[in-house]
Parts: sequence; C-alpha cells; structure tokens
Amino acid sequence: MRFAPHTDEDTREMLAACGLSSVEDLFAHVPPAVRLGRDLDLPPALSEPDLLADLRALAGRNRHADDFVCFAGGGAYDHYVPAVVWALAGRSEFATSYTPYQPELSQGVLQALFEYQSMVCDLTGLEVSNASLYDGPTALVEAVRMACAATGRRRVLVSGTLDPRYLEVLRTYAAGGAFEPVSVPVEEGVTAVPEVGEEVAALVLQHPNFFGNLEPAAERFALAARAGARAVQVFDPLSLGVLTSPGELGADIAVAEGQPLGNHLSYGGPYLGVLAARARDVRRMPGRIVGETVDVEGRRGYVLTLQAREQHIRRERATSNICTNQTLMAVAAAVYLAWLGPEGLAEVGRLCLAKARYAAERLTEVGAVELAWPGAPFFKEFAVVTEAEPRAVRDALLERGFLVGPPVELPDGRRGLLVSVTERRTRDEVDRLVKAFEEVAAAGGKGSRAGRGRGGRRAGGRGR
Amino acid sequence: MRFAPHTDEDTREMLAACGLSSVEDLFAHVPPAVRLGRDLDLPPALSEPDLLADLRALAGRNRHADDFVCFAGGGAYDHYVPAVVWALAGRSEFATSYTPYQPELSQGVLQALFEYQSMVCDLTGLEVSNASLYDGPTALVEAVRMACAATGRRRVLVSGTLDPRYLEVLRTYAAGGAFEPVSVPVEEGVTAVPEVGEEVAALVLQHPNFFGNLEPAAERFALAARAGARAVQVFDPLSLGVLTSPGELGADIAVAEGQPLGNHLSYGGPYLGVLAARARDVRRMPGRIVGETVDVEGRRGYVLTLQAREQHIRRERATSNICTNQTLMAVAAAVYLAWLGPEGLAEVGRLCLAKARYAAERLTEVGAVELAWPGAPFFKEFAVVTEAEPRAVRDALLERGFLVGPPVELPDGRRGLLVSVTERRTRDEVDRLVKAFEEVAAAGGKGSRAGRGRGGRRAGGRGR
Amino acid sequence: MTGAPVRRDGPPLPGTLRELSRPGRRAWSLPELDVPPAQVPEGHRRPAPPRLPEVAERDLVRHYTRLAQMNYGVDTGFYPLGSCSMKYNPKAAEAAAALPGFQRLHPHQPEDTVQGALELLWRLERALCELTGMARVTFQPPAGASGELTGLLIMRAYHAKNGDPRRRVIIPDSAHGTNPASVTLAGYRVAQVPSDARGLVDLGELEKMVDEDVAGLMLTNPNTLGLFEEEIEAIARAVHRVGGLLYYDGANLNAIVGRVRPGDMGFDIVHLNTHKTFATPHGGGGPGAGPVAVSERLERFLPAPVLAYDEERGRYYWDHDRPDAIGRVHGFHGNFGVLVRAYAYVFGLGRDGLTDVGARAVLNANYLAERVRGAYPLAFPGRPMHEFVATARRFRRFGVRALDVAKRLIDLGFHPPTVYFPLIVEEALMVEPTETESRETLDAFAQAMLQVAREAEEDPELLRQAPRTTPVRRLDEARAARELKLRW
Amino acid sequence: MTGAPVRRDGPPLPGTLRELSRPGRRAWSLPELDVPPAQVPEGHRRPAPPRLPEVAERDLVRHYTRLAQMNYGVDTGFYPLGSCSMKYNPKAAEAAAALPGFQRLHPHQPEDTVQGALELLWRLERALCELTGMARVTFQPPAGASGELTGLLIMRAYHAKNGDPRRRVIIPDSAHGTNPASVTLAGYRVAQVPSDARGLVDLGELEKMVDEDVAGLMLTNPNTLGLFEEEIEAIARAVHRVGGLLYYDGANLNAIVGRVRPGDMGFDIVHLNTHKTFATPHGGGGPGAGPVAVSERLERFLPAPVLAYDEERGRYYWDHDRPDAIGRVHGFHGNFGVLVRAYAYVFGLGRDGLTDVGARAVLNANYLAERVRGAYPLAFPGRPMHEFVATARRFRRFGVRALDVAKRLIDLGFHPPTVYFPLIVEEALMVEPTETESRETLDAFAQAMLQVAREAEEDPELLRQAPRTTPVRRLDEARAARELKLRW
Ligand SMILES: Cc1ncc(COP(=O)(O)O)c(C=O)c1O
Ligand SMILES: Cc1ncc(COP(=O)(O)O)c(C=O)c1O
Repeated sequence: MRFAPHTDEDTREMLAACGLSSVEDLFAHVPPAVRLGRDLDLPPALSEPDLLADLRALAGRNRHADDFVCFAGGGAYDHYVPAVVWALAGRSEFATSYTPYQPELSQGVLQALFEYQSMVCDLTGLEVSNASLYDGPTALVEAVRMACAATGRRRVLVSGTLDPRYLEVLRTYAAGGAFEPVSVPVEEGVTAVPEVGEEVAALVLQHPNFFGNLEPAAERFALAARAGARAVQVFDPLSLGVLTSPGELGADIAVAEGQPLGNHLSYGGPYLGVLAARARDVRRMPGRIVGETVDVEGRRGYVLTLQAREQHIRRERATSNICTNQTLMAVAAAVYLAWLGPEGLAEVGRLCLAKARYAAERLTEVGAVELAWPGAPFFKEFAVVTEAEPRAVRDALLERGFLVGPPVELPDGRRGLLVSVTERRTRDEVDRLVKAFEEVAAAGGKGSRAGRGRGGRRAGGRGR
Repeated sequence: MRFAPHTDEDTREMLAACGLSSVEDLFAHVPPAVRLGRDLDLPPALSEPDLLADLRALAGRNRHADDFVCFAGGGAYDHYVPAVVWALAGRSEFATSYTPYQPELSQGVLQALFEYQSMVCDLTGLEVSNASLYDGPTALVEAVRMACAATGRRRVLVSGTLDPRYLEVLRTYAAGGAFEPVSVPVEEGVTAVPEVGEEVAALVLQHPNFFGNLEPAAERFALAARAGARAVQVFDPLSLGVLTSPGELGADIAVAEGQPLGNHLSYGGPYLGVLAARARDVRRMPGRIVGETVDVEGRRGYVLTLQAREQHIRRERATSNICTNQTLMAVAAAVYLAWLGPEGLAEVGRLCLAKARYAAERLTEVGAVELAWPGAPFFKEFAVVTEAEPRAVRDALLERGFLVGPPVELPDGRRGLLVSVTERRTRDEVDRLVKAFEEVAAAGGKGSRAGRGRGGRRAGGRGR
Repeated sequence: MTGAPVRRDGPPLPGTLRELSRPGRRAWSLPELDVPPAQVPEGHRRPAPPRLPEVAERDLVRHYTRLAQMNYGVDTGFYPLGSCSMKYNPKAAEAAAALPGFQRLHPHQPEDTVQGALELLWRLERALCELTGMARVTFQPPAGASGELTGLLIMRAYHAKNGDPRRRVIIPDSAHGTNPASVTLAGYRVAQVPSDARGLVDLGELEKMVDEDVAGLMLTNPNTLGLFEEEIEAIARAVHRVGGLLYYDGANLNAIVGRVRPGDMGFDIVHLNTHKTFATPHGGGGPGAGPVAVSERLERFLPAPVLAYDEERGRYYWDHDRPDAIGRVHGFHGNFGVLVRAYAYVFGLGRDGLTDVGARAVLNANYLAERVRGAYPLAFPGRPMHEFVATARRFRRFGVRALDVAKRLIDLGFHPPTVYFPLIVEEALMVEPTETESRETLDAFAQAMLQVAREAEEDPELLRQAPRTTPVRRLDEARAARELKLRW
Repeated sequence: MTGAPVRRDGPPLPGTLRELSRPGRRAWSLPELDVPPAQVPEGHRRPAPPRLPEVAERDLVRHYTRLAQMNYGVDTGFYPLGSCSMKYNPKAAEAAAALPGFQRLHPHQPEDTVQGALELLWRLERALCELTGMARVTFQPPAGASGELTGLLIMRAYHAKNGDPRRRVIIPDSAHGTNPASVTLAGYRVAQVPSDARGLVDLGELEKMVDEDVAGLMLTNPNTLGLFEEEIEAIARAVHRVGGLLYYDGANLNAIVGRVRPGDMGFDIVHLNTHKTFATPHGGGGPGAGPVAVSERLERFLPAPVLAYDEERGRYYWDHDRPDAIGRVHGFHGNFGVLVRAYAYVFGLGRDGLTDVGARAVLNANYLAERVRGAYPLAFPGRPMHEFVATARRFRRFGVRALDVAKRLIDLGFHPPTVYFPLIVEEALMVEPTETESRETLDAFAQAMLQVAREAEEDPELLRQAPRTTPVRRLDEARAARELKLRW
C-alpha cells in the first residue's frame, strides 16, 4: 500500500522549487554517523488484499466472545453494543479529527463531549465531569492526585476490595512520590471500618467491589468526610440505574471504567476513564473540559475551557500530563447513554441484577460451586470458590464453550473465580453454564477436549 | 424494537387535534368486511440484541467465500472489494436518500452518478450511459427493447454462448410480445457466423462468453451493422483494462453485470445493470440519466434529465417501467473504478488473465480434467469437462475447501464446470485446487467428508 | 433581503474526479503477480486502458465525503416525500446485512451451504403471506416496477393457460407512472378509469369498462391520493365477474399493514416495496426489492426457481421443476441483501409493531394535514390515510407555484413533499410523514409550511428565488435536456 | 463586505439531547426478563434513575449526523496542524480493527485463545524495535504523554537500582507541554535548557547544566521547531558522561523513520505516537497509543506483564514474573484496537514505504515553507524537516495576530496550522502538511495563506471578523472560563 500521492513529476518539481535535486538533499544536514545506512529489516509492502488476508488470518487464530458464551468480568463486560452507537460515533468526521483546538471547525465533537459530561453528571449525581481519561485505573490515579492537591496530604487509604489491577497502577504512579497508598483490610467481602486520620488525603472504595459485593459505601465515606479526606469511589456506570449514585453516597470524586458504555471489548482497549467530581475541585481536574459559551453574534457554542490547568499552558505545574485522551470512546458512551435513557439504564440494571442472582442461586442449588460470601448482596458479578485450581476450572469451562473469570485470590487466601452476568445472557445460557460447572466439578476440575469451543454454539440457539 | 416515537401523550393530543379519540377512529371508514379482525399470526417483537443474535445464527448456518477458496463464476465473481468503497458509498447521506427529485438537496448523489456514467463511457468506449439498471440480465432486456425501438424490428439473434440465465430472463420478458429471441448456434465454443437478415433488430453476443472464451465479436458485429441491426454486447467490466472495448468492437449497446465493480457477492443481489450506448440511441435509453447544467448564478450543477422518456411522465409510452434502480451500487462502482484508475484496471486484467491461464495449464498438465476447448483463448474463466457428474465433482471439491462452478451443459451436450480465477487467488491456492481436482478424479468424483470445509483454510496461509 | 443571493465563502464546490486526476497518481493496491505473466490473446488487446481518473485514496475519501455532505437523507432530516415512505432505516438492519455469512455468499453456492440464507427467505415469505393474505411469494423482483411487470406476466400466463388471452388492463387515472408502463411492457393495452369527486375509482365508470377482454385491474389501496378505496369489495366483484384478476400495488400497504390484507380485499396478485413498508434504505434511488405474492390459483406461474422445504431431510432447496412458471425475472434470487434488512424490520417489530406502523403513519398524516389544511386545502375531502395530497393552487394568483413552495421549504431546512403528482391534481403537494417521525418534527414542518404560505402573499419573490442556502441554487433543467452533457 | 456577518438561513443549530428529550420516548431495546425478577438489595436502591435524555433512535441519528457534519476531519480536508501529524487514515486499517476476532476479545481470555492477537503484537514489537533501534517494547501506554511518564518511571527505577537517585531532568525550552508535566509526575524537577539562535539545544548551556544529579534529558528530534538537532551525538555524550539517560519523544519520528533510529542517536528510551507515525485516527482527541521502547539495559524495568514467546510450544504468553518491573501503567494491554491499525500501516507500507513516509513529509513541508516564507518568515533559518514554524509577527502592526490569520484560513476552507506553539516563538504558526497530501493541496493552501497575508494589510478587519462561514463564529472563551457552564 502507498498513501503518499506524489508522482515522479511532483517530486522533481517540488524539489526544484526548494533548489534541491534529490530527496536525500533534504536530509543532507543529518550527521552521517546517526544514519541507518542500510535498508530496514522489515518485509516489503503488502497490498491491501494481502494485508487484510494476513489480518483476517491473525483474527482467525483467536476465539472471541461470539465463539463462546461470555460470563467473564473483572473490569470488562460483554454488555450489548447497539448498532447505532458506532454507526454514529464511527463517522469519519469525528474519527479523523484532532483535539478541537479550533472550536468553529469542531462544534460537533465539542457539543458531543459537553453532552457526555452532562450525562456523566446525571449518572453520578456529581457536579462536574471531564471529557474522558485513558481508562478506569488511570482515572483513579488522577482522582487520587486531585485529592492530594485538594487536601495537601499524601496518605491514601485503599480498600482491599479494589480490583488488583487498579491497585497495581496506583502503586506504579506512586513511585513519583506524590502519594502513598495504604491498604484497608477486608471483612466479610467488604471494606472493614478504616482508621481515617487527619493525614489522609483520600479513601478509595470500589462499589460494587472487585468481588461483586455491594459496599457499605455511605458509612465509610462519612468517616472520610469527618477527617477532611476526599471520598473516592470506583463505580460501575451500568449499575446506576438501580443503585444509589456516588453523589448520594457521599463520594467527592467518582471514577469508572467506561467500557460498558457502548465500547467493544477489544482485548482491553481502547476504553475510557470516566471522572466526575464536586464543583469545588473543578480546577484540580485533569484533562480536557468542554464549556458552553456564545459567539460574537450571541449564538450558543462550545469550547475547551479551564485550559490553564493543562500541560500546554501550565507545563510542569499542570494538574496532569494528559493530552490525547479517549474522546471517540466518550462520544460512543454518550450515544449509548442517550440510547438507554433513564428507563433503559434502569432496565439494564434490573436485568443484570436478576440474571446474576438467578445464576448464583442455580449454581449453589446444584452444589457445583460455593459462593465466596453466601448471602452477601451483589449486582451483576459474584465470586465463587472452586475445589479444583481455578485456572483449571476456567479452562475446562471454556472447552465447553463458556468463559468465566478472571480467577481471583480472596482476601482470606481462598481461591476462586468471578462470574458476571450481563443483560445479554439468557436463562438458557445460564442453565447450560450451571450444567458445565457440574460436569467440571464431577471431573474434578479437569475438562475433556470434548466439544471444545462448541458448547456455547452447539446448544446456543442464539448464534453465540 | 420500536421506531415510532409517539408517547401516549403525543397520541392522545394528536388524535384530539384531529377531533378523534382513538387510533381506530382513523380507520373508521375502512369496510369491516375487509379488515383482518384478528392479531397477525407472527411472533412478537424481538429486541435488537435478540434480533441480531437470530440473524447471526442464520448467517452462521451458511458457509461463505471466506470459509472456502472461491473459484466460482458464472456471472458473479470474488474480486477484491477495497475497504474504501463501502466506507464511502455506505455513508448514510447516500444510503438514506431517495431518488434525487430535488437536485439542490441531492448534488452529492447526482454528481456521483454523473461520474459513474462518465466512467462507464470511458470503460466501454461508448458515448452515453444511464444511472444503472437492476442487474446484467435485465439490462440486456432493456438493450433489446432499445434495439427494437431503434430499428422498428422484432427479431433478436442471441448467441448460444450467452449465459443461460440471461436467455431465461430475455425469454420471460419476450412474453410481452415486443421482441422474439432466436438462437445462434455455437462452433468451437464461440458464436457461429449468424444469418443477419433485414428483419433482425439486434445481434446479442456475450464476450468474453459464458464459457469464458473470447468471441470473434468484431466480425460478428460487422454483420449486424451491415443488416442495420443493433450490435449488443454483454461484457465483463473488469476485462476492459486489457481487452478491446465494446465501442471498438462495433457494439451499439453494451450491457454488463456490475457486481465485479466493488459490489459484494451477497447471494446474487443487490448488484447493478450497466448499460452504455451510442448517442443516437440516448432518447431510447431506459432509466435515470444525470446531466450537467448550471444554476441561476452560473454555478455548475447536476440534474436528472431527459425525463420525458420515463414512466412518471410518458406513462404507457415510456421507454421502460423502471423507477427505483440500483443507484447505491452504481456509486460503489464509481468509487471502485476511480480507485483502480487506468493502471489498476489494466493490472486487474493482467492478474486475472495470467492466473486463469496458469490454473488451466496446471489442471491439464496433471490431467485432472480436460479443457472444454483446448487452445481456445479466454480471459479469467474457462470450462472444464469432468468424467464424473459435474455436481458430484463440485461437491467433492467443496468438501476440500474449494468452490468451483457453476456446472454447465456444453453446446455439444458434454457436461462440465466453470472455473474462474480472479486477481485475489494466489498461486498456492491454485496449486491446492489442482491437487484437490486430482484427488477427486482419482476417487472417481466422489469426495470423502475428510476435512470438510477446511481445505481452503487449513493449507490457506492467507486466512481463507 | 428578497432575492439577494447569499454571499458564499468557504470551500468551493467539489471538482469532478476527472479534474482531480493527475497522471501517475494511484489509489489501487493489488497482489503481486505470482504466476508467469500471460499475453493478451491475439487481436484482443486494448491499445491503452480507458482514461479513468488517477487519484490517491485520500482524494477519493475527501471527494465522496464532500459529496455525501451535499446530500440530504432521512439521517439528516425530515423527508416527507409523498408516495416514497421515507421512514427511518434502523442501523441494526445494516449490521445484519453486513455479516459475512450473508454478504459473502456466492449465488452459485450449493443449497447445503446456504441453509441459513434459505431459511431467512422462507421465514420472510411466510410472514409476507400472512401480511398479504396470499399463498406464495417470489423474491426475484428487485423493485416495485419489476414486481408489477412480474405480476402482469403471471396474469398473462394465467389467462393464456385458460385459453382466453385478453388485451386490456384497467388502471385509475391517479395511478403511479410505473403501472401503465408495466402494462405496456406486459403486452397489454391500458384502459384508464377516472376518479370520482371523492378521488376514488368511479365505480359506475368501472362497471361500464369491464368485459371479457379485461385481463385485470391494477389498484393501489390506499390509492395514490392517500385515500382508502372504500368500495373495494364492489370493485373486486366487478372485475372478478368478468374473469379478470386484481393486482395490488403494495406501495401504500404501510398504511394498513396488519389491519387490512390485500387478499381479504379480493386481490389475486400483490407486490410490496420493501423500502416503503419495511424501511430498507433507498440508497439515493435504489436498491429496492419488490417481492410478489400470489393467491393459490396463481402459484404455479411464479418465476422459477421457487423456494421449497424438504420435510424429511429438514432441508431448504430451490425447486426448478415448474413447468408453468413465467421464467426468471432476475439474474439470481433478487436483492437478497435488501431482503435481509426487510427481515430485520418484520421480525424486529413483530406482530403488534407491524400493525402499529399503519396506525402511526396515518395518525401523523392526519395530524399534519389538520395543521396545514387552512393554508393548503386538501385536494379531496376524504380522510387521508398515511399521506395527503394538498394543492398550492391558491398561490397561483401571486405568481407562485407548488415548485416555489417546495424550494422555499428547502431554505427553511426541510426536504419538500412530492410535487405535481398525482397528475390529476393541480399544483399537487403530496405529503407523507411516515410512522417514524415525532410530533415535534411535524409541528416544526407545519410551521414552516405556514410561514411559506404567508411569504407567498407578502414576498412571493422570496419563494421564486429559493433556495438560497444550498451549495447550488435552482438549476436550469431545460438547458440540461437541450445541451445534453451526460459525461465528462 | 468587511465584517458584515453572512446571513444564515437553513436549519438552526442543533439543540442539545436534553432539549430534544420527551418523557416516555425511547430508543433502547433490550431482551425480556427471562428469569425471576430480583429486588435491589436493602438500602442500595436509587430512588429514581438519572435524568438522561429520552429520545428515539431517529433523534439520535439525526443529532449526531448533524454534529458530525459540523466537525472538520482529515476526511473533509487538509489539516496542517503542527506537531499533530494529521495524515490520511487508511480505511483498510478500520476494516481490520472491526474484525470480531479482534473487536470481541475479552482482556481476561486465556492466552491459548488469543494467539493471533499476541502474534500481532509480537510482530509489531519486532518492527518497532527495528525502527527505533531498541531492544524491547511495552504497548501499555495509551498515548504519548503516558509513554513519557512510563519512560521516566523506568529512568527512575534504573537510577534507584544503581543506588543513585537523581533529582533533575533536562528538557529544552521548546519542549511540548507534556514533557515538563511528565517530569513532575515522575517526581523529578525540570531543568530547562535554552535553544540557541538556530533553534537547537544550546550545547554550551547544556554542558554547564549536566552533573551527577541529572537523571536524564528528554528530547524531540526533529525538535518541536521542526529542526533536526544536528549536535545530537555531542548532546548524548554530555548526558551519558554524567550517567544520565536520553529519552526520545517520538512525536516527530515520522520525519526520519527508516533513515535515522533513536537508538543510533544514543537514546535509551523512546515513545512513539501511533497516530502520528502510523496514521491511526485521532478520534477528535483520542484514542492514541504510546508504545515505549527501551534499550537492553532497561528491559528489566518495563511494565509487567511483558509479551513472551515459548519456542518449544510455539506459543505466545504474558510474562508476569518481572521482579524489577515498574508495574502496570494501564488496566490491560494498552489500546489494542489502535495497535491493530498501526500494524496495518507498518506492514502495509513495509520496508520502503516506511522510509518514504519521512521523505514525503519533509518534502511537503519544505515545498510549502518555500511557497509561503515570503509572507510568513520562518522563525529559524535552518532547513525544516516534516514541519516548519513561521511567524505572523509582521502583521502585528495592522493589529492582526496569528489567531486572526488562522480564523481567516477557516473562511477559505482550510483547517489552520497550530498557533502559539512552541512558546518560544512569537505569533507562531506551526505548519505540518504530512506525507499524504498532494502538491495540489499544498499549492491551494499556500495561495490561501498568501491571500490572507495581503488581506492582513488591505482589510485587517476581515481577519479580525473571521470566521464568517462556520455554524458559529468566534466564541467567547473568557466567558466560558468565567461563567463555567460544563453541563446542561
Ligand atoms: C404507487 C407506486 N407504485 C409503484 C412504484 C414503483 O416502485 P419502485 O420505485 O420500487 O419500482 C412507486 C414508487 O414510488 C409508487 O409510489
Ligand atoms: C512533541 C509532542 N510530545 C508529546 C505529545 C503528547 O502526545 P499525546 O497527545 O499522544 O499524549 C505531543 C502531542 O501533540 C507532541 O506533539
């Protein structure tokens, strides 16, 4: 493939216009010592048909979420992505534009982002949102930085029920020295009562938590408030049609992995980091923020605002170093949220809740597995404890056409698997999952190759 | 799913505005006797996720051209469809618009069609083109009607090398009595010298013909010209980078199946009928024609023109009854032709020619099959004669991952298969096809279930 | 401000691809030749390839993106084009049609490898039979007009079979142009029955016209005036009495789908326009699909092959053994890709949703008619169904025509209604809102129509000068037809 | 005509979704509840769902279609935004990324089920190592700035490992804002080295600044002025002499890719911006991807997990056993979907095509600079590489600023260059045409720039009043920041 449109004549004449005779003259001032001086050790160009055949072959060597029934969770979920979402967010005027530095040419993406911010505020019950961050875990890092900046403190209490990936990322960025994560123990699958001292910048809680359990968030956040610390919640955007909003719970800053909002699984990215906060912290927020204003003729319009916070102005004193964010994913999230509306959001919540509950009950009824915390309330995801090694069980189930997981280590050392059930899963799929669990348990966690990858399809009936 | 946006309140108030109280009142004047008076015997509504799961399941019960290596032809071909074609032709402003009755709001599709017409003229060496017809065979019917109208004659000589589907369609419409197809015999796989009398309206020749062979078109058309009959050629648009154009050959009207021009196989439709002719016949052409003009400020613009030919004006005396055509496919064809340009078109031709030649030679070398007419020149498609029943051979090859065909009856009663080789096919795929042919021949045309549908994939290497 | 052209700035109108073309530039990308090269056979070589445009892929993308943005579609706004049913086209249907399992099927694949596609057609056929009250369906016709001709050839085959060839087919004077055109192509003569003062078929006149030479009657119901033919039973009796057949032009079925079935009204042959009843996108002129459904007695004449199901083997197949078939009317199986979208609408909406289509379409048309009739009197008194025909006659005295009203509506941001059809109505404005438009849209459009009515009196020049906000303004159609420029 | 606003007609600006919302209207369509309903657990119920918009699917489609048409992208026109490399984004890459075999992969799938995805990353890593002259790559960073911080944390881990923590990182005063911001977040202090009269790092000053407290130097080469740092070898020596590391900001690698490798210039850490070098679409602000490549001695510090290949079993897997790793910098494996597109560009262009990227990018920039430098003097004398920085200083005396030039270019149909960056250039206009633009586009843009230069003298108000052809005109940014309205 070739996308440079220059004909030989163009090249000759353009060089001539520059007073040069060969393309190499353009690089004459590059010191010889640093030049490669040989051809790249790469394959020659592929034609478009060959390239796509190559990529189709690679894609064909993967099994994807239509090849099995997906009960996997742990931060990424097989929620339904309506056809309209990418038919619109994927329009090339959005996809091929840059950050809207010239607002008059970018009202489309600016208004879309303003509406995204508005819906995130509606969703969280908080006052301000930015135009997206990289993903959930990096959004948490930014939230913690905001809390430190707001309180002038460094200590960050992090619940033991936080997704370990979030904790890892937090620890990585803590190396910069701006904050210091300290872990809060777990009791009965939820965050124990923490000691929130005057030196604490933030209390970080995930609710629903990594194990799927619902946290006593309001009570915990109250302790943070009393100590003048920021209450930071990691939330599930699709739970907020039925569950109390972060704002109601007393969260000062709420962050989420935005993937469930109309974004594809895509092996972990591109997703988006959602961040909302209270108005008092708006000047400490990271990243792009879109604001409404008027033009010289009084027409309503939108611009990037509060840019004095950002790296291109504030440089080493910026609230964050983020520049490119995940705008297109935020546009998709906005289309998706507007597609749902209040009733659809509530319905997704009801479906997840009921189907997850059904799955948990059936699994325990047949005694295929044990719930990690029987009776503990959860939303769409729950942890089960397996006799056999969780990875082995996971693989055996996958041979039967069901993906569960990820495998998890429970706070008390027990080991198990996460099972999550989205609105897409049918009763029939759940019943077949339960059967598979029984078989695997019977086989002592070992799976047979029988029907590898077909189970989900074979009995499928819904083409998965 | 539901797309009517009416809330209950809307319905109530709108009815009230009409002085009505229920939706049924709107139908009060419909005689009871003709009302259904019961619920439709159809399933209840499906949600979008359920509907797409249902459709994915149906699609999953098909094997498609990425599941096997496609050497099938007979009027539809697995040419490469560049990604850019439908990324552009599929844009919703094109896809969701109607026939451009209001040119000021439809300059996009009008200019696209004007450019399509222009490229069809470039391609065929003829002077005028319309904005598309339904498909190849129906385009031939329209061409024959044009010839009859132009000559005031009814008799239509049709070569025995014409695709039988075209002949069937021609016969169907002949029932209207406007013309009478008479068949011209075949010699050595090409059209015999026809008797073209003064009563003949048209001589119809397919070149390259149904069996893939190149016809002595110029000589035959000369006879038509001498008798004052119209010379009508059915052509392959992708052959015209290397083969003499219809205009050069003396065709007065040229028609083609436009599928190879960037349109998907799609189980036979939607495709498009291409029709080009000489200027003298422009007022006899069927369907939409776009013309260039200027607006009141002298700006260049495009409109539907010569509408006096059409059904909505001329009614029972219209040149055709066509109204809706295949515009979107014509737009795709235009993008594709411009993507190729002169060099790309020539290259496609060279690739098809060389790869088809290679396949024919290898097949005969190994003696797996016999060519129907050894030594006869062809373009991208050729006929082979099989010992075993052609359908059996076709099925056995498919079990090995190769689709050939369709099975054909040769003019002399022999039976065989068409094999066509597009620019997409690789030497490796051809070599494996040859091997499969050998195996099948050895097995006496019977196939084993072994490797059903995998052959193409297994050895594939290019993800097919 | 009247008449003053809007000063245009910004990017100029796009040039043609020919103007963008530069020798040696290219977008194409094709596999390497991996076999020995081959000479073009003796005497067949084209001296030089055709002079197609030479552009880069980026040129193509910008060109067609610009063109698309210069095109108005349902996705950009309200499109009340009468008789065209420009309703919203669901994106889910597009996703379905794009599945490789449908999009990459070769039409010559053996039946065993396309069972999913055949089952889809089978289910869709059953549904269309239920909706029309007919026995069987052919999916071959790629559009409505093609369906008409197919139906008329079936009519012809039927009479021929009975050894009683006939010569005339009756159509109302309000019929769509494709009806008479199809009648001629089927080898029949058109006999036109006038409309009465109500805009309905003049039953008395019809009674006089029918005789043993009448092969049949073609009727659209609701008719092209948007009115329901209330005497349909009597009409059917009259035609059947003389042994004629009734052909139903399904272009307006969307008004009554699920409530009234052509079969129950006495029709023998029915065509549907999937882009009208079932929301398949019209693509700027096509593709469509015009499935034809027939009653039991006409089944044998359907184009071959006909879809069949083998109970024992639980397998679908194409039945080619149809001695009385009229023959093929399409090269393959019709516009399959369009039928996939129609399937999505039929089964997505389901039992109640389909019945609701008519209810909402008729409600919208009646509400809109009510809002504007003061300024735009209806051509006929009867209750409109899914569309209404109004007249701009009264603006004549200000030197304003229906076309001027249409063009001014463009400046107000709307696609105009159909103008000058049906031909029997002076200065006709034919408005079809469809079921997928909201009350807010109808109110905004009504307001625009009323504004234009006022402007027609106060500032008629404003209408005659419209449109002024489009990339080009009024185009010289006479010149286009006179100085034919049909290619670069 | 000066200043006179263009009279606007046609459709009004789109309202917000909130304004379109009507109680009870809906677009959503979800499966039926097919299991027993469940109560929301005690004390967790939200009293009422959030007040999201209530609209029909058709409302959504028209709303976002309108918004898209109000957005300028590479697909709509020339986009010479300096430092952003807005080149053409191939459609084939979009098709590849949309394959279910990539798009529908769950990040927690076991490695055996994603071998194709891992092989893609493996091949891409090998290619990036060849292009940068580095040993290994992490794909976790989702954008350039994230790559910077990742690189700096690796730098930090390296010095810590050597038991010699350091406090300062040197960056040029011309550096992009993300550089100093990342330095701070990594826990270092910024030491700024001035540019000399040539716009290059002042080597003398640098020599004075380097000492044992310097952890490293961040450099963009070609630098943000579009100039090649010719003394790079000496710069590298100076930093290495004191034990510091060299960080390469790869935002401008597209100028020299295939010709000069950061590793061969002495860099130890490199980040790439796939949307700049490899044409992945920028999505109106993102997503990007910022893979970080490091030399052998830093490999052990890369974020875990690291991609690995098991020769025997011919199997790719994630190696989590990395004791010295700095830890995760992204929740999963980075922006995989973006990397698929980058793969398409790298292997589609191949060996020679990649080297050609720089040649064409630099040729275009030099040609364009040549065409306009008369009116817009270059900020520095040296030969520009892939972009050039000019100044609009001389228009000051007409009361015209760089911003006014930019806005006027909009009225002439072009997206303006970057303005006011780099900060060290007064009234900076930073122009980057990229390799995918044609000479015709450059000529047209040059003409527009020259016209604006003339207008700046003859009719400065025209510039100050621009733009006048856009849906909205100049917006009040001060007011936006003062009366914060960040949501409906
Ligand atoms: C009443 C009527 N009949 C027939 C047709 C022709 O249908 P098609 O355009 O699909 O051929 C139309 C199309 O507008 C119509 O409105
Ligand atoms: C020189 C330079 N460095 C770093 C960055 C930051 O990259 P990103 O926006 O991908 O975070 C940019 C982006 O414009 C840049 O131009």
